[in-house]
Amino acid sequence: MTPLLSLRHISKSFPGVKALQDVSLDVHAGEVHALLGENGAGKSTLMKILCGIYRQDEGDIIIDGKTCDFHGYQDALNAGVGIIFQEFSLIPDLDAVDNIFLGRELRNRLGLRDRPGMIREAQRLFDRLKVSIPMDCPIAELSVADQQFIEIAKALSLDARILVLDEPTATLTPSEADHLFTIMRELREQQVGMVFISHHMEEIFTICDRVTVMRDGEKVDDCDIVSTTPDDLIEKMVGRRVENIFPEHRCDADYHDVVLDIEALRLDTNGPEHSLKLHRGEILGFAGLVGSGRTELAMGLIGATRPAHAKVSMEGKPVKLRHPATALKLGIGLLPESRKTQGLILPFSCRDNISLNNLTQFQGALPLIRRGQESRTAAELMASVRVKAPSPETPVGDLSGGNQQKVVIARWLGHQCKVLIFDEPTRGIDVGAKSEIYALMKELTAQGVSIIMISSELPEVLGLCDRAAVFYHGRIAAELQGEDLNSQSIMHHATGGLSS
Amino acid sequence: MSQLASTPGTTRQSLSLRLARWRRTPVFYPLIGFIVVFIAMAVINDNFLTSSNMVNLARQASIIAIIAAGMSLAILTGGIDLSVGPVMALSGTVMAGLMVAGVPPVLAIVLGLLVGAAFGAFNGVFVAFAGMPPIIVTLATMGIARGLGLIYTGGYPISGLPQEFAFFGRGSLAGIEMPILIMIGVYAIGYVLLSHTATGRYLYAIGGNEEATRLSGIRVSRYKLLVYTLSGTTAAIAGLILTSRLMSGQPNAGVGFELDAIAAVVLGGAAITGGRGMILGTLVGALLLGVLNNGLNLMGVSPYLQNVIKGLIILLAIYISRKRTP
Amino acid sequence: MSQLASTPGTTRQSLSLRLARWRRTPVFYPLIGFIVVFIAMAVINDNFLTSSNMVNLARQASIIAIIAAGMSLAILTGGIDLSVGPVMALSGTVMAGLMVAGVPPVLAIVLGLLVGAAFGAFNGVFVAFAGMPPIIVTLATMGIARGLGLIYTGGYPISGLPQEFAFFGRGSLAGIEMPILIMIGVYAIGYVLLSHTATGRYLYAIGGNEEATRLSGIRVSRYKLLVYTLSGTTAAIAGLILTSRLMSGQPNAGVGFELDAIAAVVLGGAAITGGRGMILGTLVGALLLGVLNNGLNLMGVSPYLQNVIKGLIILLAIYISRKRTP
Amino acid sequence: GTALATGTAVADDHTLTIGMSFQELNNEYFVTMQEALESAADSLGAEVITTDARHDVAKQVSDVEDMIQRGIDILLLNPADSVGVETAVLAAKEAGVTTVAIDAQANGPVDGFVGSKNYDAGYKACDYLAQQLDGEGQVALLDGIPVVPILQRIDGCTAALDEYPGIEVVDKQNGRQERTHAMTVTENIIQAHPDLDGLFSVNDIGSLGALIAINSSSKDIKLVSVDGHPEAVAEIQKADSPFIATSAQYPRDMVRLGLGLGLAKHWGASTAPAEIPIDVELIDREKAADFSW
Ligand SMILES: Nc1ncnc2c1ncn2[C@@H]1O[C@H](COP(=O)(O)OP(=O)(O)OP(=O)(O)O)[C@@H](O)[C@H]1O
Ligand SMILES: Nc1ncnc2c1ncn2[C@@H]1O[C@H](COP(=O)(O)OP(=O)(O)OP(=O)(O)O)[C@@H](O)[C@H]1O
Ligand SMILES: [Mg+2]
Ligand SMILES: [Mg+2]
Repeated sequence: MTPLLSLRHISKSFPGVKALQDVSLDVHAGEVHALLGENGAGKSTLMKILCGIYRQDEGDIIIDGKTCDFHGYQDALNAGVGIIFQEFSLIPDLDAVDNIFLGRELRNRLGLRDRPGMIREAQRLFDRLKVSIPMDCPIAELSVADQQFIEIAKALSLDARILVLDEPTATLTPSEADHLFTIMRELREQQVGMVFISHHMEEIFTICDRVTVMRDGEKVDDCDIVSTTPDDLIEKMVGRRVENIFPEHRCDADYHDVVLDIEALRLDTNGPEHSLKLHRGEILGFAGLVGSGRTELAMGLIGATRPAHAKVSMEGKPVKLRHPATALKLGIGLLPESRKTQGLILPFSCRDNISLNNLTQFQGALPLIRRGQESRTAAELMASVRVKAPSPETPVGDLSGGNQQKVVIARWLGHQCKVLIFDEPTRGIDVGAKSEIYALMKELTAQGVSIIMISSELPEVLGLCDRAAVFYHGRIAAELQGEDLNSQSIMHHATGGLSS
Repeated sequence: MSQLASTPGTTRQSLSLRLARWRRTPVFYPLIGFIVVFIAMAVINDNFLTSSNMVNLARQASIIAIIAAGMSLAILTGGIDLSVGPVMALSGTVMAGLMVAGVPPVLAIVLGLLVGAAFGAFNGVFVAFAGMPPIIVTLATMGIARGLGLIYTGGYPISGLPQEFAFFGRGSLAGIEMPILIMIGVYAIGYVLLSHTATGRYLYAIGGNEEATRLSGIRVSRYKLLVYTLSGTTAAIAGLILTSRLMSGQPNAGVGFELDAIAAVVLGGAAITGGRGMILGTLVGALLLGVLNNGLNLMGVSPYLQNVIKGLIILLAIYISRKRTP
Repeated sequence: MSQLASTPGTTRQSLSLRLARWRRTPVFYPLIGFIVVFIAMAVINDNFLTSSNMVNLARQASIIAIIAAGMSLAILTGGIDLSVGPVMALSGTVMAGLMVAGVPPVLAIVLGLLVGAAFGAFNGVFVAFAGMPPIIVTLATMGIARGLGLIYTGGYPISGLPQEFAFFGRGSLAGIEMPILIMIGVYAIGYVLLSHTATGRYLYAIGGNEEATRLSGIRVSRYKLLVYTLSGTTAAIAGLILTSRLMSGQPNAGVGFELDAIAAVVLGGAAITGGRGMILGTLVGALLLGVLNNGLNLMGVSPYLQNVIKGLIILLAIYISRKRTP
Repeated sequence: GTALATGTAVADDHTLTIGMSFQELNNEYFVTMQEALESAADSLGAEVITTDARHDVAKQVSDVEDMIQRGIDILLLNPADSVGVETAVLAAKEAGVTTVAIDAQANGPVDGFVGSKNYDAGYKACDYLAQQLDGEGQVALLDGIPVVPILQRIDGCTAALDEYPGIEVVDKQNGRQERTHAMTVTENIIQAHPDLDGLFSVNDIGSLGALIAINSSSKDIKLVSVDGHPEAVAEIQKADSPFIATSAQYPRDMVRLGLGLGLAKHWGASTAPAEIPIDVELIDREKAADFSW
């Protein structure tokens, strides 16, 4: 049986990087094919080539036995290829309907847009996905999960024969992900061939039929999913055995030493009042579903947004956190959840990104920056978090997602911070890098740093945190510790007591 | 949580809901601002609210309003067109020159409009296909268009136009003066284009996220080319009215009009960064500028002080309408 | 693969590597462009390469160059300052007015510079703290500054300045004319600020990603306020030179200077969207404009045609330097 | 308009309203006119409205329309462009406003025109320049905004210079009648023509800019122009100044005569002249001491 899609000996270089080298991949009709690899392994690049967004330097794309020559996404669409992008491809100011049908509007007899028709069609898609999303507000005002569903609905509406899903579950809760898998199974029945990219091993074993593993731009292996195990795949991916991605559990917390005491914090005048204590050397998890208000609290805490009322003390002294700069001065740092829009200065090199808020360290008697010292420090920090980059001068935009994340982490390591808030630090990050980041966090707590980790991944919260605050609808529904910190109780509180 | 939410409102809350939605459209604050200034002017000034002055006001606002309609498109896509003033002058002088050379008025007008469209397309090619920033492209072509107009006329205004040509600037149809009628026509077309066609959606999409729009399979460059062509065309239409009103082709006309047009668009609630705005807002913005000019003139405010007052009111208006976005 | 690369060049490849890096700096193409145009002018025109004309050229370019230095900062942070021309005029007339009223020249100059800085800060407050788009704020304040200058002088130029004041526009120090010396000083300070201080790095960062800069603990608003204050100050310095050269305060000076300054910045290789550019590039850009103006004048090219040629050369220059980014 | 104003007070309950639309108000020449108008109107007990078109004839048309809304009786129109302003003249006519063009003629049914003999102004200045150069040498012209009066000055100047075969016109550039620009352009003219002997500027503001360039070149270039601007007159008085003469106009008289003509027509005088040309006088170093607007 000829495969539906066959990528043959694809190679691709970017200036200074060989992103893909002689990669081949077959996808059959009615197959879900997992694409697995570390950050920067070249997965997204391969898929963008398939969709005509990049052009391969060498190799062929063969669909139904015919070699295709794509000069843009439109050509790929016409050949029946659709993609759910890793980075959203939605227009923030347009509403759901306009986004879904962008470029393929339904028209009425006058040739004008047939909005009622499109709303009907969109409603059908949402019903199929079992979601209800408002149709006429700009999607910028929707939650990230809703936006992800719109992205999925958009791809579904293409009626593609080959559907690429590039990390679609990174922003979904487990139950939302399950809806998506149901849809994928339906599509499988309809003989659609799918490529599924995810860093979640259990998802791959839930939904996929075959798997291709990539490493450093090359294909390492492909096999049927039934003939392999997660550990096996991880070894192929990382090139070594990863025994346990979480560091040995050891509590560095000193529960007699409260570093940050949030006595009362209200974000909106009418909103709920939060109170919370963070101890020295502790890792406090913020658990909850996407959109449950964890980021909002963190941003309010460091003064990135103006809270309506705040009574906070740091090491026993009352403090006013009006701006991230005050927070920085007091030794509180935030690693934001969206590295591209909130974390990185994309035109900057790795070095400039890392030293951004440390520059005063490199000043001498005159307020001039000592470049040499700056570069050395940046290089050391990059080495300590193992950023994969040709040099500290490499533009940060050229790195893969995981490495970009490490650059932002390195920025905060340059400070003697007492409190670090990590907002979804491992979103879209491969297993190897994840375990490195976890180890790093443990190292920090051993030095007496306190950490708040916002995470939507239960295993992460369970594996790393000493204590967890569970959020539901903008409130802290529970604080769990010790025995109580288990997946049942977290899910119980995170869903407002519905799932007990 | 998303599963639980909203089934769009058909219930009794719909009125307050509709009001809330209306408040969130980009024209809400501009319209309020316009009404406030309008009433203020009417109260201060006896001569303001006469029907002849209303016609006068609309006629005066029409040229900037028409230019601003094209400017809206450019700004909506995240661009800008600084060349509108000189393009207006160039098209106008070409029309005048052709007529004086004996070309029949209708043909001369068509050719003049084509010159504007072609110049706009020239801008568009650089913006869309060479990927150069619109502000720079049109800054450069601004000088080019002005130079061409001056070379074409030798620097002197072209006069001696056929009497029937006065119709477009001084005539009226169905009791409405032509400049006002043309302005209404331009805005009607703009409204349908932006709100009821796929093309209009694409323009919003390009301004909102150009890369994502491209990834949706839309040929962004073509639409950008269209936008600048249309902006050149509206500038030429303004040139038609101006030339007909003045009954002479003025190569030096339109200095600073780009700034007035930008002000109209932004006063109309559009985001200067693109992706957000309504064409009717621009009309409101242009009329607001018109009311200010006319009202301050009627009040006999010194021309020097007028600059200051206009600037402060624009600042205030934008400040208020900004507040809403958190 | 990437781990294996580079321990920054101390080896023999370092020359070609340094060349490659040099090619990637924002000033590379502007400099090439400048040299090409310069040589062309020298070949075409006998009177161009005389030492007196070189001084002449630098002196003529100095005013736009100084304004463009401030504009660079605004553009670097992703903003723009359209009010520079009127602010220059306002500061200049204030200096002149104070001197005529008997204030000692040095004090009058300081006060005039303060007026420029204060007006810049006024822009900055709206941009930084009210979060309004700079293009709109400075569009509005442009009218305000112009109006204030005209009101202050009543429309008359202010003449009768003390003779020693002529030093700043007509005098020279160590054999270099003051306008040129002041220009060099402004650029030296600008260079150190942008390339060797933390503040400079923050300005680039703000242009690159404002939100990320803010979240990493930098007081973005303060630096924006600083930027517009400095832009107002450089405009005032330009006003000092102009007033001293003309020995009179001209309320109407500087019309269209904002466009020349923007052109200089962009010709100098800065990205109009912010985050990328070098102050020395701006100097090259301003001198390129100066060479064009001066050279075309010397060639006796008609002023109308000069507009066109200048526009085309700007287009071409930007087009070439654009190509590089893929 | 039937209301009659007496010399001292207001007839009926209607105040006589005079509107004057200037092409610009950033030039002392026009500001002087404005002052003269205001003091004349004061003595009549009339109200004055002035507007500034900033050289934009479209704005001027709007300005006039707004004045008509305010019910002016007499319009003194200083056109930014003679042809383009016709719409405004027509509108004024329709509203029954008496219109007098000042300084430059306006197309359309104006009731009168008062202006300098601009051809003579150019002629006299350049004739004097040629004499001072002993009929020999290179001369450059500093042009201005292309409107009729400026055009006439250039014509007059060229005609005068043509009478001297030894004089060569080597360059003509546009100084836009504005100090900064005129200065820069003159600097470049001097670079391009190192042997330049004389310069004619179409107005005094431009020549004040040119003067800076001439002084700093330390070349012997003689400068003449048109207007009689106080700064120019002061400059001419200086010994050894390159600025040797200007053809003076009389802005105060121009507006006084214009207003007088307007009032006469407004009151119904049918024999009032349609045009009042005003002589210009060449002000050289000797006459400068006693001259002012
Ligand atoms: N536009 C680009 N310019 C330069 N280099 C690029 C570009 N896009 C990707 N790369 C490089 O190509 C390599 C592969 O990147 P790619 O995005 O395909 O990784 P990925 O496997 O999808 O990683 P992740 O799991 O983080 O999404 C990386 O080294 C990346 O730095
Ligand atoms: N721009 C916006 N407009 C309207 N509502 C928003 C906006 N951004 C967030 N929200 C809402 O605010 C609430 C809290 O969002 P927040 O981002 O703090 O959640 P979170 O728990 O951090 O989730 P995530 O996992 O997405 O980071 C959610 O209900 C979300 O839908
Ligand atoms: Mg990827
Ligand atoms: Mg969050």
